[in-house]
Amino acid sequence: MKALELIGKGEEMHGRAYIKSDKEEASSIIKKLKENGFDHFVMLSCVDWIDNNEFELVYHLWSYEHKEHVMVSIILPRDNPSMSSMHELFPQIETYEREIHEMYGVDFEGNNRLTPFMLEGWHDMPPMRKDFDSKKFAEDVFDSIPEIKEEEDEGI
Amino acid sequence: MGLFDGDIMKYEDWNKISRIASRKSLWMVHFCTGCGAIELPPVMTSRYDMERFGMGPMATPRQADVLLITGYLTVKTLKRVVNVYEQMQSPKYVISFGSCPINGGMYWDSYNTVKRLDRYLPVDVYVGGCMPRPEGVMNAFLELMKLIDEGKARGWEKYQKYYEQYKRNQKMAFNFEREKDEGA
Amino acid sequence: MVVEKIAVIALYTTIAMFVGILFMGVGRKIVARVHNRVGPPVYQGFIDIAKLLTKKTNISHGWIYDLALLFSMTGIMLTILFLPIGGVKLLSMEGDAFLVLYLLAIPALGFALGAGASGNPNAAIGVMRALVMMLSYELPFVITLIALMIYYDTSSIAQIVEMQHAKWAIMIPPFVLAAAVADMALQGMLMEAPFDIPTAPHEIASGPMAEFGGKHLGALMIYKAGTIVAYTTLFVDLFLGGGVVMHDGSVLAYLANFAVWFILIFLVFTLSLLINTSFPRFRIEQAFKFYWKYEALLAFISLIWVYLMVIS
Amino acid sequence: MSILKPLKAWKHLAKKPHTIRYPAQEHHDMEGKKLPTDKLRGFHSNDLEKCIGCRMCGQICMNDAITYEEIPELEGKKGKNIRPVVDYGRCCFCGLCTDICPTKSLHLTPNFKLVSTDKHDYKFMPTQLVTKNEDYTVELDKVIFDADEYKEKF
Repeated sequence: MKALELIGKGEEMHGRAYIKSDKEEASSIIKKLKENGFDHFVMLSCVDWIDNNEFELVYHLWSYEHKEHVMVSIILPRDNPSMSSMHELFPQIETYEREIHEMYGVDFEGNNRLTPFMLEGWHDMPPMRKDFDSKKFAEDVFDSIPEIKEEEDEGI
Repeated sequence: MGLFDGDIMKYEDWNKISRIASRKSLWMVHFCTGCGAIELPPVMTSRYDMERFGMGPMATPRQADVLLITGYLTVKTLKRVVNVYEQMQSPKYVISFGSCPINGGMYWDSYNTVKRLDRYLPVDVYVGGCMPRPEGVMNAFLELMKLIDEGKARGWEKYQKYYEQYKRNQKMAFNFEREKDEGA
Repeated sequence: MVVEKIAVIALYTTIAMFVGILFMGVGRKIVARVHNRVGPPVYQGFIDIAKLLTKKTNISHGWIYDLALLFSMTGIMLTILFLPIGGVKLLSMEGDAFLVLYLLAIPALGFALGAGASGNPNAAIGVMRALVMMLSYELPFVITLIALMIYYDTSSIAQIVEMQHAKWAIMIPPFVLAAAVADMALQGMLMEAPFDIPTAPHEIASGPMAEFGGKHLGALMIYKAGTIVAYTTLFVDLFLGGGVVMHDGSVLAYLANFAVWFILIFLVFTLSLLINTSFPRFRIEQAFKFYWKYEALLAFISLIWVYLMVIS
Repeated sequence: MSILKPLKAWKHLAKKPHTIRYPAQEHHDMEGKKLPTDKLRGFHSNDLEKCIGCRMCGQICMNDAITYEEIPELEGKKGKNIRPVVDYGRCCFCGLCTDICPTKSLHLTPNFKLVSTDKHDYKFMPTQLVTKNEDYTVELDKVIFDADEYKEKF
């Protein structure tokens, strides 16, 4: 595959190139991919591997030239995860970073727009982390809201 | 207000005219909150054609009589829904679609979905289903018309009467964690 | 005498509003049938207005907001009174064609005043578009009116109607062109597609009406009903002889003229609705261009044609 | 002329409307069958005699919609004397409970209309009084009713 030849490492996985990288190397890899035809940034996703105590950030890129999908994966520690922002390379990455910051608590250095995005008034743990107990939270918060107490109907 | 105090027409008769007119001319505000919005096109357009009953979509809440909660409601949407509901001019009615506003539906353990709509807004009619088919939606409209005719659709009066309780519940849902921290 | 006159005027305006509200329901039915639907009953307009006028709460945005509706309602009623309805002259006088042109602007301005006082940004956009639309359709309409005035050598609408007893204006070749132009102008006056951009509900939340609700919206719908009658009657008076078929002044002639007037305004309104159902919306600058480029050109051709007919 | 092509829409004026006048008229397909078909997943129906109270439906339900009610009158029959109660404020009509049901007593009927002003009406014990194919002809309240009502009948 073209991407694997370019970078010189990684493996093929279900017809896609899968490149493992680390924090420092990632931006140079993605920059090199972008310069060599992989200029469509598809999405940025995050996986919570709670047993290994780590997060995996996956950058998905697509090339219209080579018709090839490449995933660049970065492993971050689960405590105080941080990553450098890549909004200089792809401006649209900013929104994905905002979402992942809100849902997983990953900090992106250099992104100035890490403000609340979909959740409003949220003060708990980021909700997509696997140790967040959504059921218990829903029971605590929403079931504690009382019913409307109606007086005996006197025909309003 | 001598006109309606019994000089010319009894207040009850006036109310009755109001009810008959508003039953045959329910305008709904076109605010789609969840998946149920997709059941409305067949109801509005030529297949089931709710304009037969004088119903029609309205662009602004000021002109509308019915608020449709079409499916699940997140906390963020609830703020907007409350805004829209309070802008509507009474008499105003709320119809809730599907399982989610009754008891949470498939979002029963979600961190961001309000489970029971009737704790935040007075609901006049519920429709069952996930989602209800257009026939079910039509049944809900017909039921609401029947209730208005009988003078039983009084959600808006309930909202005025128990306003403090509704406001308290809404506030608790809007900034849940902050309230909890302050309370502790 | 004065009391009688006032009673007749009150009767006529009431009938005009009644006919307008009926037409709103009939119009919705026709639109529904073109959409392949059943549609509401024809008396739906009365139910809607009754519902709106019996709403329990009513939000006002100050006295300008309240009075502006009265302002536009007065404007539209005056317009109706200056137009011969079925050949009956109420307040007609010499030179009332110019007066009607001025009066036509009053309702739109009142509407703009009320919508502006509501303070909604969508309403402000809608008002701006409505005023631009008014400016656009007035030019071709005024040119056609001048053509009529030159041909009949009068500036009174009642006299134009009287001189059409022998032959309606639309049967004279240049006025076929002028009637087509005036019909498109009528489309703009009634705010029907393709010129419904001022009240586009999907773009600017029904524009100037965004903040109107309850009794105010009910009054606005009555005003809307009045505009339907006023503008279609203006068209009928100018081009279709005002619906006058019998001139002998008997009771039978009176009723027949009234019936023909009703049928003619219904036909004009139906044509406008059918155009409304089948064409998409112009953007405001496209509408402006349409009126000032193509319509104005056609109006000028008819004007020159008429002038050549008159001097030869 | 392309500008006159939209006028083709006027032909609908002469046609019969396409609308189903719903409360008076039912929806039929081209062959005259009633719609929706039998395969529609509507409210449950449960044969209380056949049901053995194994709690399988409640375990597989991902929405936590199925709870159980004890019916003492069923004591002595095969299995336990509990029967499922479905909360239609939770149910999403996925049909997992009917797939897992070992006796096939629980199944989904094509009944889907339930309109009420009381949210408590949406939690009830499905029972079976009619066979699946006849469900159409029967009103909804004849197919299902409250657990309390059921108890009184015994």
